Amino acid sequence: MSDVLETPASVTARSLRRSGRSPMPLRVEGLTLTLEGTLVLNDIDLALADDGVTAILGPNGAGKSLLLRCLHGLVTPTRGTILWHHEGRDHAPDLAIRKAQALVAQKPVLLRRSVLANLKFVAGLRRPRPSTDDLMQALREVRLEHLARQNARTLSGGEQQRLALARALLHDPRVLLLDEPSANLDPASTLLIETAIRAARAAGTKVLLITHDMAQARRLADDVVFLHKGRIVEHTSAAAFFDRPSSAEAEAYVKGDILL
Amino acid sequence: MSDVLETPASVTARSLRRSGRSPMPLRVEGLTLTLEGTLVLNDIDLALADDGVTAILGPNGAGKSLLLRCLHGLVTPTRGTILWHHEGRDHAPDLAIRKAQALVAQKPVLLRRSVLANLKFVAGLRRPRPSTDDLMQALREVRLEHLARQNARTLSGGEQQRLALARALLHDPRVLLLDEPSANLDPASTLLIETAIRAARAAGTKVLLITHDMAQARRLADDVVFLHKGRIVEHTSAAAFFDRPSSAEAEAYVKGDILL
Amino acid sequence: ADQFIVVQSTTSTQNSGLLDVILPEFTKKSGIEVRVVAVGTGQAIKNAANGDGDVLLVHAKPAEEKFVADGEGVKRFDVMYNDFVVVGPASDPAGIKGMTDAKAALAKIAEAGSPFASRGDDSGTHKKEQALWKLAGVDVKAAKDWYRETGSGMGATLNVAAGMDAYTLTDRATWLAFQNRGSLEIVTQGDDILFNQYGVILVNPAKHPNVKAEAGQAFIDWLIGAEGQSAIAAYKINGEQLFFPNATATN
Amino acid sequence: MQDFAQSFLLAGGLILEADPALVEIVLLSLQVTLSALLASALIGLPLGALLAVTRFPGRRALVVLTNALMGLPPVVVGLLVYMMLSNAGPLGVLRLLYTPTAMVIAQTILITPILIALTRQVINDLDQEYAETFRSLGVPAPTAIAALLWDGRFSLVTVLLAGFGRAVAEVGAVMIVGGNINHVTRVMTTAIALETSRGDLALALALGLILLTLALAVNALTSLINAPARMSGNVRRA
Amino acid sequence: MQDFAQSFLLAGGLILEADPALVEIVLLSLQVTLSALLASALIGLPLGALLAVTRFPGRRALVVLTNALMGLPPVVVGLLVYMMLSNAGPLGVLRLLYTPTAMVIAQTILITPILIALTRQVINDLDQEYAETFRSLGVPAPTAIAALLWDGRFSLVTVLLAGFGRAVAEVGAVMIVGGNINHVTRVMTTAIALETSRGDLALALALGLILLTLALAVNALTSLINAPARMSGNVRRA
Ligand SMILES: Nc1ncnc2c1ncn2[C@@H]1O[C@H](COP(=O)(O)OP(=O)(O)OP(=O)(O)O)[C@@H](O)[C@H]1O
Ligand SMILES: Nc1ncnc2c1ncn2[C@@H]1O[C@H](COP(=O)(O)OP(=O)(O)OP(=O)(O)O)[C@@H](O)[C@H]1O
Ligand SMILES: [Mg+2]
Ligand SMILES: [Mg+2]
Repeated sequence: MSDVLETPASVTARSLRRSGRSPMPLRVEGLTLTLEGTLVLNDIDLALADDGVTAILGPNGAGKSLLLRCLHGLVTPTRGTILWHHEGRDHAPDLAIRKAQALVAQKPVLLRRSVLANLKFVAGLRRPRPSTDDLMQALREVRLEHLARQNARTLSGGEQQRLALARALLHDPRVLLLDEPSANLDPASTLLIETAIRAARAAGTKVLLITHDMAQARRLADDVVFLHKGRIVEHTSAAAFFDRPSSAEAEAYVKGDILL
Repeated sequence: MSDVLETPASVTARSLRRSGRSPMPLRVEGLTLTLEGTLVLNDIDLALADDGVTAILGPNGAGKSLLLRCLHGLVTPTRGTILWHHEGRDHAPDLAIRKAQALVAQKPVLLRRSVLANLKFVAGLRRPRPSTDDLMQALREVRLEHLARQNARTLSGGEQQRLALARALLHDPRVLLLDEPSANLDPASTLLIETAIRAARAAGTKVLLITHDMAQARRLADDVVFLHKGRIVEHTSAAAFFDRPSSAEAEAYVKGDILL
Repeated sequence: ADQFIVVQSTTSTQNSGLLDVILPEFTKKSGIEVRVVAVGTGQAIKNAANGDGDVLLVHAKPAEEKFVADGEGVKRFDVMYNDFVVVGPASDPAGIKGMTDAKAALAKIAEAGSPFASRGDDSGTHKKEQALWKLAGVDVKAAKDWYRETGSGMGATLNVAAGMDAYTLTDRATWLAFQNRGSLEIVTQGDDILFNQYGVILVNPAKHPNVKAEAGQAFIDWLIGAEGQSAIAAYKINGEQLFFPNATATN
Repeated sequence: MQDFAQSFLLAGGLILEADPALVEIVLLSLQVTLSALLASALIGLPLGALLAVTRFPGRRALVVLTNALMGLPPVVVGLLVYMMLSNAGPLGVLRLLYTPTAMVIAQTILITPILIALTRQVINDLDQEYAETFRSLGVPAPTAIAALLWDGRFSLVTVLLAGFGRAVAEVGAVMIVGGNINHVTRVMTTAIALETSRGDLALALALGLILLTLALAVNALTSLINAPARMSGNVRRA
Repeated sequence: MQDFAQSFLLAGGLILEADPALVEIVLLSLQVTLSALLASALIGLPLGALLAVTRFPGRRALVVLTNALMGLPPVVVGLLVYMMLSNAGPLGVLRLLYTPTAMVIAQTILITPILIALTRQVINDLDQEYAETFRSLGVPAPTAIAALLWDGRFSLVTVLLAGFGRAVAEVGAVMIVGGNINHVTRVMTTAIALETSRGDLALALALGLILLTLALAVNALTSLINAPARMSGNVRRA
């Protein structure tokens, strides 16, 4: 009874519709974040092109998630500037920026409602408002249509992660921020997500991807930002990073050695 | 500044101390679970030896986590029997069983306290009560000693998962139930966990491991339970499973095809 | 004070401010502190009958006599009197201003259907009011909207009367001390029938062994004695005397 | 002790014979309290959620203020409303004093701070979970508030019941603005106060028991309505 | 309107001159209410948490009952306590009637159901998160309750403040069992009731304002003590 079904062609199609939108490159200078006396992000400088997939790699606790949340405007840095170019001018990560982006958090929070109601809630924020048919289509794309009426809080780990992805894609984002999006996914769903990422990239969506799956990073990334203890140790092309990392830390990390 | 440090030798040592404890094999018959009208576990029969690593594999939503929670006594099945042999007699998964086991859940819940206080809380449940030194040692084993005083809720995803593991090991369990324990871990921490699992196994601890990482399952498992749509499709030795799975579902899953 | 007694009394004695003034004099002389619990007449008598007080000071003679007859109290003494007055809005819709015949005044109120606030709480004042209606030949049970039972104390009822421009019957002491008069003023007074007698009773120690008979009796003796009586007479608001001592047993 | 037994018998008797005077009073109590609760809920739930969700200078002070206003004495509320509604007051022309409407107004003022403060706490706890997601999605404050109130509705029931309890048990305010006028503004609590001052403690207590029975009925009803919904909306897995 | 202005002036004046009679009344109010709150907290917090955590037959009924008891009328509580403590009552020998202790007892009875019901709700929400972990770890109920109360302490502050508010504003119960005896059992609310019945509404309102100021001070103090702790114990990241 196994079956290979629907590569998410419609995800691709939707993403392609979006080409021609204004570019949204990023410039970060001196970004520093101190939480309760701990320096968790340390003088980060970073410039990202407005397309392609940037992988953010680094050991647990390196500061990847916090960096992503800073960039998205969820956490206010202690010092430094974050500037997204958007619709002709530079923005700090404000409401306009957040609305042009979509984040799939490391631990996605779903509303205490049905799966479909979770999407309906997000749909209500968009103009034009997607129809219920659109939402069911979005669920089909992440293979959750059979669970539409189930309470989202009772979904399995992988199902929750897929719902969070569907929610993010519904936002039709200019920049997609993915924090370990396939951590709880089975191999097939992982493929599905990777296909969706490729489709988004092809449609000109910028993707920032945090992952611990080196093979995945190799498959998807155009460039790699390697973070360690709150610092950017390396920022190079993916090819360069995986073939001959210039820092000892990155080399050890890729090999699976413990970094302290 | 990279460094390879301490393979968790002490984890091993502690586990070894435990040999000679009474065996704890499992027998499950006709286990069925219906939640809100949905049949999520369907007539499961299962017998597990009292040692070795059993990998529970299957696509998202197959019922792996719910099965584990049933076995541990967190969810009461609609029908069927679960019997752990323990200290000379058969037990349903009652308090005595839970106390002889330790679960690392898919989304571990940590108390709203410091990292150390989280361990202290669990230590308070044990006789003899582990000293603070013991707890710091446990933290060192999962490389969290530098975060001992931090609020556990502010830990990074991987750090939280490691703390949950330390908490489980502190319980000195006879059976270790691990639900995707390395989902958010960096490669080094994944190695660390795998070493800990091997050490536990060597010391005679039974390990039930849910994972989507096929390579990891291959490295660790003695036998594999393959779950699909709430049914056990296959239960064989790991070697047999990965080389020539007997069911089409398992074959497709291992290949990364979408299962419906 | 090293010793104290509890006096169960009604709100009129407290609201008028009388007790605040005269009690310290007694305490200074005797060393006995007087703790006053000021509640509705019915409640005061009930509390005393439970033995939760040493002395009862109220103004409902029949109920007081029954209290003694039931063996709850030792003996009743007259202490003082004041009088009831009918107060009403300055506009005087019933046209009774200046009347001295209370029952005729009430009859006119009923005839005009002017709002009247009744305490409706079986207090001494309420009982007096009921008696007056009866004399006036008015059946308030059958009355329409104009007759409002507030079911509360004198002060609260005066607040209601002030709030809705109603007539009401009040004791003069409470009225003189009352500040939220609105447009109310005295419209009828001076009828002998409006006489309001206060009595004092020692709660029966034979029945309630905890009663501080000696101290309680000392207070009663003081109150109906020369000092107490003159203290009562001396209490004035705006130059007007509120209570008129009339104890007979001046021993 | 004898009094207690007597009160229970009295209460039972009164309930059984469904004394029309008593029924009138019970119905007015319910009507006034439920009206006040409705008005308070319409004001307090959104405001409480707003306080939980938004951050602005002076918010902390407002939180302290609403918490403190939970200690608003009924008599003071009664006086305030009395002064507003009395003929001499600014709203005297409305002629609302000594009407059930005045009682509703007083109770609304009394319990609104309670609803605000408790709602703020409940919604704050839920918002800890939702806030970042809402921020990421760019959810406007009104939408966020509506979503939080909806998703927190099972916890908010207890908040509403606390408000109901305070209002239905309250006597100081309704006594002053209602006047405890027989057949017009006499409710359970003012009737109890009246019987107490009459010294008829047994009857007062019996009325109190009936009032409690009433509160019990309302609570049981709420619990019944709530139960099936809560079950299917259960947040915890399995 | 003039009345309001007058009341504010009066209140200001009374506070400024720190009238010793007033200070005595204020201190007694605080002492009685805080004692009652302490007693209620010792009873109500564990019981509320117990109701939240345990499952047993009749639990639902108990929850409905405590919710309903939030509507316990103060006058009824006063009467009950009066009947117990009266010389004619079973505890008359203790001679507690018309003492501050009696007032503490009455207020404790009054607010304990409120603390139980609200604590149950708060702890229930937290327990949704912790329950399964505790079950897995084999945490015994008392330990679980202690942990939940501790980890929920910031939310429970609002519950305690609700209890404080109810107690400090309450007049019906303390009036009956305290007797509003000058220098002995006169508290803010009974003083307000007295001035109201004297028709001195401005003074009554002024006392009410002072009572509110008192509640405000207690709340602000709580908030100050709470603030640094809450910050470092913040559950939300960043
Ligand atoms: N409030 C806080 N106070 C102190 N330290 C904090 C706080 N919040 C986060 N940190 C620390 O900041 C570091 C970076 O956290 P972050 O979540 O960004 O890590 P990460 O790189 O995403 O790790 P992972 O791969 O495990 O998800 C961690 O070590 C974490 O413990
Ligand atoms: N209360 C519920 N009502 C209906 N269905 C439920 C309920 N709880 C769980 N399920 C469903 O049961 C199925 C099994 O869930 P479970 O968490 O065991 O999956 P899993 O195999 O662990 O998946 P994953 O790999 O994603 O963690 C899922 O499809 C889930 O949606
Ligand atoms: Mg992270
Ligand atoms: Mg799972």
